[in-house]
Parts: sequence; structure tokens; C-alpha cells
Amino acid sequence: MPIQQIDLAYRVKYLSILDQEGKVDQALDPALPEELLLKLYRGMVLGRSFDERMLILQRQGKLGTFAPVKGQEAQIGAAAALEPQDWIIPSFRETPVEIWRGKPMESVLLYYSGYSECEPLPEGLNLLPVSVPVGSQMSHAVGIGLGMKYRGQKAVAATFFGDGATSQGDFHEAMNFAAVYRAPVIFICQNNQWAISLPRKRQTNSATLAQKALAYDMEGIQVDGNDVLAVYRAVREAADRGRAGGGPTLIELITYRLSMHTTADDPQKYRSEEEVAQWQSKDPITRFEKYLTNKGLLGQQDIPLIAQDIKAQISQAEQRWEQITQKALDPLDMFENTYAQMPPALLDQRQMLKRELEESL
Amino acid sequence: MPIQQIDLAYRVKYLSILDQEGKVDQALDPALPEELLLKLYRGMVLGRSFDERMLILQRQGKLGTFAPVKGQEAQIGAAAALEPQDWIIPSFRETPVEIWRGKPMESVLLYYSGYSECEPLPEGLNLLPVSVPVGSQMSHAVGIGLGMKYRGQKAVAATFFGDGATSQGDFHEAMNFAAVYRAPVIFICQNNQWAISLPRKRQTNSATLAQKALAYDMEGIQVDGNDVLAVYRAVREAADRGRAGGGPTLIELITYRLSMHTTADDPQKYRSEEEVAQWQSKDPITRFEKYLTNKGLLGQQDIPLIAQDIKAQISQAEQRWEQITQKALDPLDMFENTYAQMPPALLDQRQMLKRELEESL
Amino acid sequence: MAKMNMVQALNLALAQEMEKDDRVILLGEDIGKDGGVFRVTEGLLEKFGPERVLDTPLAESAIAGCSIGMAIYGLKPVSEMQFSGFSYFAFHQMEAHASRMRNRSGGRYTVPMVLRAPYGGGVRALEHHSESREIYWAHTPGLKMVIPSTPRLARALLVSAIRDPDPVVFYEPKAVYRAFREEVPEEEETFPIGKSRVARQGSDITLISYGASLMATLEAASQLSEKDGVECEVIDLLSLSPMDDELFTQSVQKTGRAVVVHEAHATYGAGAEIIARVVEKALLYLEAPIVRATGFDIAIPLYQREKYYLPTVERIQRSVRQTLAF
Amino acid sequence: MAKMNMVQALNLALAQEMEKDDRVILLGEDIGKDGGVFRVTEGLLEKFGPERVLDTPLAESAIAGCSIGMAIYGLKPVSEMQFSGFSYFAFHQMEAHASRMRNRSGGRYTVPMVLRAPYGGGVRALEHHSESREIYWAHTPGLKMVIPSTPRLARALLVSAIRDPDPVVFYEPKAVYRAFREEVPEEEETFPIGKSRVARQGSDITLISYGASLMATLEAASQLSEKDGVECEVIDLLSLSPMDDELFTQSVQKTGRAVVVHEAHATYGAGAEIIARVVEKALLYLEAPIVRATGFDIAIPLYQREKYYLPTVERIQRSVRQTLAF
Ligand SMILES: Cc1ncc(C[n+]2csc(CCOP(=O)(O)OP(=O)(O)O)c2C)c(N)n1
Ligand SMILES: Cc1ncc(C[n+]2csc(CCOP(=O)(O)OP(=O)(O)O)c2C)c(N)n1
Ligand SMILES: [Mg+2]
Ligand SMILES: [Mg+2]
Repeated sequence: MPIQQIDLAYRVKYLSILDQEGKVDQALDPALPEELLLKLYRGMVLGRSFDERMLILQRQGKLGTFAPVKGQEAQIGAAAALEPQDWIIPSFRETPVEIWRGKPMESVLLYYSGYSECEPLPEGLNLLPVSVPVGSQMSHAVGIGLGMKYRGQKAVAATFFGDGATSQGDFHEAMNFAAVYRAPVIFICQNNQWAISLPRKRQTNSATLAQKALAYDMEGIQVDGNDVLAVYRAVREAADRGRAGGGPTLIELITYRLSMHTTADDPQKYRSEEEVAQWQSKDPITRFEKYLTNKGLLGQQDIPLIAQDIKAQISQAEQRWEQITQKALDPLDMFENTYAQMPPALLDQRQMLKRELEESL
Repeated sequence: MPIQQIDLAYRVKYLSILDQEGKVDQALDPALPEELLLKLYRGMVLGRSFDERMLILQRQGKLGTFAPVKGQEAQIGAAAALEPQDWIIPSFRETPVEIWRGKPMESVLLYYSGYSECEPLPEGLNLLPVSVPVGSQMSHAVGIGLGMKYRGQKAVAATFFGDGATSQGDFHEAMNFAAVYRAPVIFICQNNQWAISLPRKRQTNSATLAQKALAYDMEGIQVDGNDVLAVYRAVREAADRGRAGGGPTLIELITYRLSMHTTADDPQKYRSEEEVAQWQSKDPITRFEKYLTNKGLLGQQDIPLIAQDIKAQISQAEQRWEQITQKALDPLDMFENTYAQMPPALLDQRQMLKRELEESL
Repeated sequence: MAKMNMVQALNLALAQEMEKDDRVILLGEDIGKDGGVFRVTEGLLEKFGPERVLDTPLAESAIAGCSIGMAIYGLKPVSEMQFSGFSYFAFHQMEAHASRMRNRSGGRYTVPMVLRAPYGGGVRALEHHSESREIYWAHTPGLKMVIPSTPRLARALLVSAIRDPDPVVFYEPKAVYRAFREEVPEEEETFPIGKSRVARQGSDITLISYGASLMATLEAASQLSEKDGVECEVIDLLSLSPMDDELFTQSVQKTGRAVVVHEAHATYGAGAEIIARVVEKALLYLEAPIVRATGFDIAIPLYQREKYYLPTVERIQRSVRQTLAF
Repeated sequence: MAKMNMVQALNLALAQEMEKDDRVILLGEDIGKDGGVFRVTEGLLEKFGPERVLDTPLAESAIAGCSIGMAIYGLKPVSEMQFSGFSYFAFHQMEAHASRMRNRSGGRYTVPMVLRAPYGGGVRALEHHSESREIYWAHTPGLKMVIPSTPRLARALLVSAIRDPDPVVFYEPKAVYRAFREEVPEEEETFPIGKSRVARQGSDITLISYGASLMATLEAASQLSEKDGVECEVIDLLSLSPMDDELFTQSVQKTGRAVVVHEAHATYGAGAEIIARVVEKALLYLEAPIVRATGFDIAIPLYQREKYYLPTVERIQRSVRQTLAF
């Protein structure tokens, strides 16, 4: 009949487990072991503390530009929900996730202090390096997911990106490929409300980012991204689905960047302090701290102890970092790893720089 | 509350007015003037005849590769629904639309016979040249739409593309921009079920292409693309909306490519004759012919007369085309129009070819 | 006349052209409220409103594609790629459409757009923020490719680029943005696209450079004059496409020797084309091989190693001495 | 040994490598049931199944991006861009990721992928189907760029490319696809990436070419020998990156003269780099300017004008005579 309605009955779920007061929804509580709950807490506190420390180092001129993560630490719920054989394909605001996965903090410091290739990542982490070109890493996750499928490996590839990244053509292409091939991929969008100075509402016209999944008939869900339990649960479910052959999932984490976009940015130019204050009250760490305290897992004296412990951990990493950079690294290293084997012209160039360096001694 | 449903109540409309028997749905009939109905008929027949003629010319070696349009002639409903101040940004399978808009048939022949830049389009057509790189022309429509908006012009930009093109990142970016800026753009997807050898179902996982509009909270509709009245109506509504500041629309025209992808393609390699036969019964011209006949607008004797008339029109265009190509066009022309002014190195190159040509005489 | 840095000079060019011509429209990421991450568009949103200064979603290909559409429609879009390292997301748009529309429409439609992008190393930036890949554009017929070296020239060239009837890719050397100030006249000034200039006169050897590398080249020239008594003629290329081969060829005919300096990779870099043109037009004047003092054939490293990658004053001097000693 | 055209030879390389190594996976538009629009992948879907021959949606950037992911994971993807003119949709993926992953991960991850693409003019194709823009890739550190000229070499080079530990962009000259047949051994054959070859020996002048232009170059050489008694040495470059500058430099040292032939645009084309290398390494041997017999600095025109654009046998001969007469 002429005007038919193709009813897609599409609804976007919004998942939240832990409210701002630290009260948990019993029915949805993933009931994680106490050890893991504490580990999650430590991970978040480490994320916050390391971020703060990096900011100081940056202001001291010891680090270059980097992207602070403050306010988005509940992201580690995602890392925790994954298995070691799962791959993580991050963007540039996932330092806590990377550390959870096993990236040494000194590697992070080396990278942001402008030493690049000197220390390769530990083997077997299944963690790709930071990806700076926005949106470009998602199709790598699809490729890795297809690889897993081809090899019959029961694993998933989880890729992280921001709200701004959803505007990129590469986002669309990766989502489409993943859905067409039912690849075991989790698309984790950290919707932190801003892409530098562009607010989420002007980034795209849709009411939610999660609903973009419908364009591919893919599972999509919105999650309180400041609620580490909800993040955990949503990613776990997506991972289970992916492993079972159920294909990809888009997860929109509703969160907020409390700090600047990068250390080169001045957010006061484009957003109000009220907005920031509002979100400050939804802090993912405070909330989880209350929950753990209420649950009796965290005593009042534990909190400063953990904080101190983490500070010590960070300063050990700093020391290792300083040791590495003081090793008088050979600038000629920069010619390595462009190719497996250096071609003749590159050898000549290396030779030239070598001579230059010798003469300038 | 923890698991909320954000109900988007998204439904995709499917519009069809004229059925395969030529019966019209009175309630939806756009009630076009008789003159326009006959013009639409002529346009479709011309589209078909010109296509057939081009195929013969191609097989004779007089044309290079081109993309036949057979089965998709109802597309001119879209051209007819637009006003002259509206812009048309085509892909490569819109020859009938282009001719409707005023592109001379000899221009089409010149292009496909490998003479490119010699004859510019008539002025003021507001019609862009064919765009071969799939999906890349849509953002041009957005730019033109933004220009109209900036200038306060009450007009729209209509861009055509195929089902395959919806997989391109550029499609997504253009849709997103158009929705964000509420640009007066009509995205007309000719879903002809195939992108060369890839069937629509493997191009993307979504049940419809129209639903992709939800990713941008944009209007989206599916239309019987073999029904010229439905095409007309859907485009007219979208144009009205665009002019009134209501923003962009995605229109999915459900149609079928009855012929090969291009003259270099052999569709028997990848699709069944049954499928083609099924779609043949939905031919847009037969259906419209029945309707006009029933309506008393077309007598049995009119049909061959119109066909003859159109043949004559085509052969006049062919003659003009031959005249142009026999004019012994100057190969040095190819240096024109890369820049407004030829840079010195290009002048040298032109000079060099000139000498070469003189010496080879 | 006010002393301005390059950022201010570019801002002046944009503001004045927007004032003069309502077809000029700006598009880009964070160019509005934020004024651009380098502040080149600072204050323009306030002055000209959101219809003329479009803060776009994060999608370079659409920025370029929209600009192409706007230009065809009759506007003069000046779009910003936040860093040249991300301009390749828009590469196919520029390659397939911006560069060809005039040609493929037989002159009916044209694309008078400018694609601005900060480029190059030297400012401790992140990965992908320091590339110098101007050749991608310069090798593409139908595009013009310009790189200014000083505030005053940046202003004049940007005005010329905006007024140019063809698409211009306009790379801005980040390392020069705030490096020094120069008198920039308030009144209109243009500089012809396709022309180079002599940045320093000399008779012993010709140094050909552009963009941020020009600073190091001039410094090397002045040290060589002081220390070695060698007088370098320094050519500031400015336009990579169209290329002004006359000026540097004449200079090489005079000096018989040349060094090319740029931070782009040596292989298939601008130096190669410069050498090829000299060989074609002035081989017999050459008294020594032309040496390339350029970036290496590796992605520019993170900032701690940049000083080894970039053509430094020392590397340039070395190259000059090597050429003179040949 | 069977006589094969280049399409068949490429097909053989793919089939044999897939047989030998289950990490080899093909991705591309219409490469499955259709066998590729040029039939290079004909029969491979039937033989190896849809897990190894992926007919992809129409999205070049995702094809490249997926290939990068697969390669990192441990597979060896060989992806097809239907025409090189559309490979620029994937340019940013190759530039930002394929070319740098080894470097930026300190060697932890590598991208042993091949990006195949038919390129070049001469087959009466549509717009955007005949470009020769290999320099975009060759100027990008971290990528290798290869262009075979004959069936046998195509097979050998493709095998080497697949086995190469780094990403290789592999351009296939459409004009050669079915132009002639050559004996191609059934048993394994490779050809080292980064090496050129002497395609014809001679002592009067060196012609340096690659890809489809090699046919015209060899024909010109043979006519020059017959008509003028001039013996050209013809170098088939094969690898644009890494470039084998030794072989052609040695040849120019012997002959003292050279002509470069390619269908890519002259300006910033491969010829420029070749000339620069000769100047750097053998200036004093040069008895005449090196002439570039190349495509012009305009987009390759539609097919009626291609014969004026492409370096024809006549243009090459003219260039040789001009060089000899210098
Ligand atoms: C392709 C590309 N374009 C532009 C940039 C510059 N840039 C870096 S981050 C950013 C905003 C990203 O926003 P979003 O995706 O929301 O991530 P967030 O920074 O908020 O975590 C921009 C524009 C980039 N890195 N890559
Ligand atoms: C960017 C790009 N990639 C590949 C091609 C080659 N190609 C031409 S048409 C086509 C299929 C297009 O399918 P669709 O969008 O459905 O349009 P249709 O041909 O069915 O009208 C392909 C792959 C191209 N022209 N452009
Ligand atoms: Mg964000
Ligand atoms: Mg189609």
C-alpha cells in the first residue's frame, strides 16, 4: 500500500548503575569480586594522579603537549571488562586504559617528552600505540577483529574515540565494515561533550551518538561514562556478544572532560565554569569512592594510603623515565624502524648525520 | 533510572503512488498538469532511447566506457520536481536528469567519446559535471546549499548517488554537515540494488538505506524509484522543506539497474537472469505508459510517434556531435583551463607539443 | 605600519579581505569561538558572525568538499586544516575536484578556494603535527601551492591567494608564526603567486629555500659571510607551484653553485625539481653538484630529535662549504 | 613455462602465495565473484573462499584501514584499489598509519601489506581512471613503491611485495595488462624490491623509465638504433622507492647522457629525483642536460587526447636526438 511505515522500533538504551551518591542498582550490579573493585578504584586514582603529575611536568617544560584525561577515568571499566587476548586500539585520551593494560608509565612519559621510538612497548600487550589522527584508528580495530574471526580466535577488538571522531568518514566506514562482516569489534565512544571548542550538539545533529548504530543495524547503547560499573557491564556484554559471533557494538559513554583539551588549549575561551562545576559533581572517582566506602571495602584511612602508594608508583616511573632519557640516547636511532632494512639512501643520510655529529663534537 | 529507553520511535516511510499496473493512489497523486505528465513520459523514453543508442555507439567503438541507465529512468521525476534555481549535483548514472536540466546530448556524447573540455556546458544550468569518484560529490552539494543559505536564496541543492556510495566516508560527512547546518540539500540515493558486483545487502547491514538518516536526525524516506510520480512527490516535498528552512532530506529510491554496470562490465558473472526478469516487470516506463493510456493522455498511435520523434532528436544530436569532433579539434586545447592563466612551465610544455605536432606533419 | 608576527599578519589579511568582499567565508575546526588553535582567526567570528566563520564538525574531507561547493556557487571559501598532517584526509577532494573543476567543466565552474594549513616542525608539537609534505599538493596540476616565510609576505600572499581564481593550498610555517615581528602595512598589499624573491644578495653561491627553513638559511648565509667571507645569494621560493624557475636559474648562472634547503624529505622533495630545472636550463653553468640540505627520508621524529632532522644552520653551512670545495 | 599476459601473471602470483601462506588475504571492491574489474583475482574466491577473498563495501579508506589492522594482527593483506585514481581516498590511512606503524611502535608492530592499484593511461578509460601519481606514495617514508613493466617481472615483484615486511604500494600498468605475453615460470620467482634492471644495453645514451612507458621507451630505442644508429641503454626503474640510483648512475657515467621517460607529470615527478641523483653522484660525467620526456603538468586528458599527453615513441626519440645534439 502506497505509504507504508517500515517500523524499525529503534530505541537507545541508557545504562547507569551507580548514581552520584554512590548508590548501586542491585539488579544491574555486575557483582564484581572485591579485589577487582579495589583494583578499579586504584586504576582510577592512578589515572587521576598520573594526569595531575603530567600536567605539572608539562608546565615545567619537561613534557610536550598532551591530552589530560581528568573526569574520564571510569574508562578503565572498559579495560577491566576485556581479556588479555582482546586487543585495545586507543585514541589519545586513554592513558588510564593503557596503563591498566600494561603500558609502563615511563613509556607514556617518553612519548610525551618527545622521545619516540626508543623503547618499544612490551611484547604481547595487544595494545596499539596512541592514535592522533582523529577517527583513523577504528578501521584498524575492524581489521584486527577480522583477523580474529579468520583465525577462529574468541576475542574482540575494542577501539576508543571521542564524540568529535564520529564526524569523520573513517568512523562511518569502519562501523559499516564491522556490521557487514559481523566483526567482533567494540566501538567505545567517549562522549566527553567537547571536541576542543566544539560542543557535542554542534558536532552532529542527532539526539544521541548511540543511535548512529542504527545506520548499520548494529547494537548501540548509551552508558553513564562516569559510572565505572556501568562501563564495565556494557563492555562486558558487548565483548560476550562479539565472542559469540554476535558482531559489533557501539557504546556511547556519556562523560566529561574536566580539564583542557590539551595542554595547549584554554577552555575558558569557549565554555562556562558553571558547566564544568556541574560535571564536577558527577566525578567518577568520588562516586565510586562513596560506593566502596559504603560497602565497607574502603576505610577512611585507606584512601590517603592508596594515594600515597600510587604517588610512589608514579615517582618510580618518573625515575625510570629520567634514567632512560639521561642515557644520552643516540640520535641516529631515528633512522631505525622506518623499514625493516634501511635502504641505501637512508644509510647515506644516516652516515651524513653521523659525520655532522662527530664534527660538531 | 538505571536502564532507560530513549525512544526514538523511528520509522522509515515507504512511498509508492503508481503500481505496476499503472494504477494510481488517488490520495497521493501529485495531480500534475497533463503537459508535465507527457513531458515526463517523453523524458523517460528519451532516457531509454538515448541509452540504447549510446550502447550501440559504444559497441561500434565510437564511445568509450559509460554507465547505462536502463531501468532507472524514473529519476527524471526528481529533476522535474526541482526549480531552475535549484542545483543538481549528479553522479554518473543521471544522464536523463542532466538532459532534462538542459545538458545537450552532444555534450554527453563528447564526454563519453573522450573529448573532454572542448565544449563547456551552457551557462546558468546550475548542473555540475558528472562525478566519477563515488560519493565525493555530496559535500559539494552541501557547500552549494550553504551558499544558498548565506545568500538568502530560496533554493535547494540535489545530489544523486548510488547505494554503493553510502559506504563512503564522504557520504557520512556530507550528511552530517548538512544536518548540523540545516542546509537545503536533498540526498537522492538511487538504490539500484548493485554496486558493480556487490549486492545491496552486502554493501551495508541496515534493512534500509533511508534509515541512515536517523544517524543525523534528518528526514529520511524510501520511495518506489520506478514510480515517477512518487519520485516527483518525494523530491518536491523535500525541496519545499529545504526552501522553508527545514533542512536536508535523504531519499532512497528503490530501483534497479537492468543493464550492465558500465559497458566494460559483464553482469552475468554475478547475478541471475531471474532477478533481472523480476525487475523488468517493474519497468518504470511501461507502468507510466499504462497510466497515461488509461488516463486517455496517450493514444495507441502516440507511442510510436513519440518514439520516432525522439529518435530524430537523438540523431540530430549525433550529427552535431560528429560535426564538433570532425572540426579537427586542436590538441593544444588540453592545456587550457587547468589554471585561469597558464603558468610558464605549462606554456613551455604547450610550446613543445606544438613543435612536435608541426614537425610530425 | 605596525610590527606584527605572522599570526597577526594572517589575521589582518583575513579580516581585510572579509571586510572588502562578502564572498570570503571561513571554514574549519575551532576557528570560531576558539579563534583557531593558533589564533589566526581570532576575533573574526565576533566581527563577521557565524554565517561567515563556520566552526565545522571534525571532518576534513567535508570541509574541503563544502569549500569546493561554495566556491563553485560563487563564494570564496578560505578553509583551515588544523594541521597539515590532517589535510590528507581531504586529499582526494582536492585531487579529484578542486584541482580539476575548471578543466573538466570547460571553464564553466571554478574553485577559487584557499586551503590553509600550518605545517612543519620546530614547535615541540605532537606526532602528525610537524609534517612538511607540500609536494603532495605541488605535484597536483590545477592546484597552486604557496608557502610564505615572513609576516609581511604571509599577509600579501594570503590576500593574493584569496583573490586567485584557482584553488591555492597555503602552508603556514608554524615555526615562524611567533618567531619574529615585521612591519606590515595597514594598506593593501599583495604578492604575485608564482614568483620567488631574492632574500639576500650574494655572488658566491645560491641558496634556495622556503618557509620556515628560510630563517636557518639566512642565518647560515650571514654566518658564512662573517666567518668564511662567502657571499650567499638566498632565494625565497614562496611558490612551489607554479614554480618561478627563472629567478633561481639566473642566480645559479651567476654563482655557478647552489644548495637547496627545505625540511621536507629529500627524496622526491622540492629540491629534486629545483635541481632538475637548473640542469635543464643552466647545466653548463654548474661548477659543482647541487647539494640538498633537507629533512631525511623518515617521518619527522618527535620533538627531542627534531633538531637532528631539520636542516640546521650548521647543516646548511656544511653543505655550502662542501659545494664550494668541490 | 606458460606464456602469460600481466593479468595472468599477477593472478599466478596471488594464487601461489595464497596457497603457500594462509596469512595472505585479499580485500577489495569486486575482487570476488567478479574476479576484479580487470580479472586479476579471477577464480581466487572459488579457490580460497570468502574468508580469504573479501568483496568489500565501497570504501577505500576502510579497505586500507582494515588491511593495516589485519597486518598488525599478523596477516598479510593484499588489498586492491579498483583504480589508482581512487586510492587517494585511502591516502591518509597509508600516510598516517601504514607507513609509520613500525617506527612509532619501536618495531613492535609492522604492516606487511600490499596495496595494489591499476594505474596509467592508454586504455580508453573514463575520467579519474588513468592517473599516474606514484610520487604521492614514493615521497612518503615508510612506504615502498613498485611498478612492474612486464608479466614476468610483475609476478616476481608481487611475490616479493607480499613477502616484504613493510607496506608496499604496487601500481600495475593497465596499458601493459593485456599488451603482450611473456614466459612466466610456474616455479617460484621473486625480484628484489629496491632494484632496477637493464632492459636494453647501449652505450650512447641512457633512457630511464618504468611501468607502461617502458614499452614506448624500448620501441624508441629500437627505432633509434635502426634509423640513427644510436644505441640506447634502457633502465627499467621498477622500484620508485627505495630507488636504485646505482644502476642508472653507472649507466650515465658510461653514456654521459640521459633521458627520463614517464607518464606522470613532469614537475615534481620521478624524473626530477632521477636527475637530482645523477647530479649528486655523477655531475661531471654529464655531457648534456637530462631531458624529461614525460606527461605534462595537466590532469591526463580524456582518451582522445591521451596520445598527445603520454610520452610517445616519437617524443622519446625527439628527446634523445635533442640530448645527443646538445
Ligand atoms: C584528523 C584530525 N583532525 C584534527 C585533529 C586535531 N584535533 C585533535 S583532537 C581534536 C578534537 C577531538 O575531539 P573528540 O573526538 O571529541 O575527542 P576528545 O579530544 O574530546 O577526547 C582535534 C580537532 C586531529 N588530531 N586529527
Ligand atoms: C571512489 C571510487 N571507488 C571506486 C570506483 C569504481 N566504481 C565505479 S562505480 C562503482 C560502483 C558504484 O555503485 P553505486 O554507488 O551503487 O552506483 P551505481 O553504479 O550502482 O549506479 C565503483 C566501485 C569509483 N568510481 N570511485
Ligand atoms: Mg570529545
Ligand atoms: Mg548501485
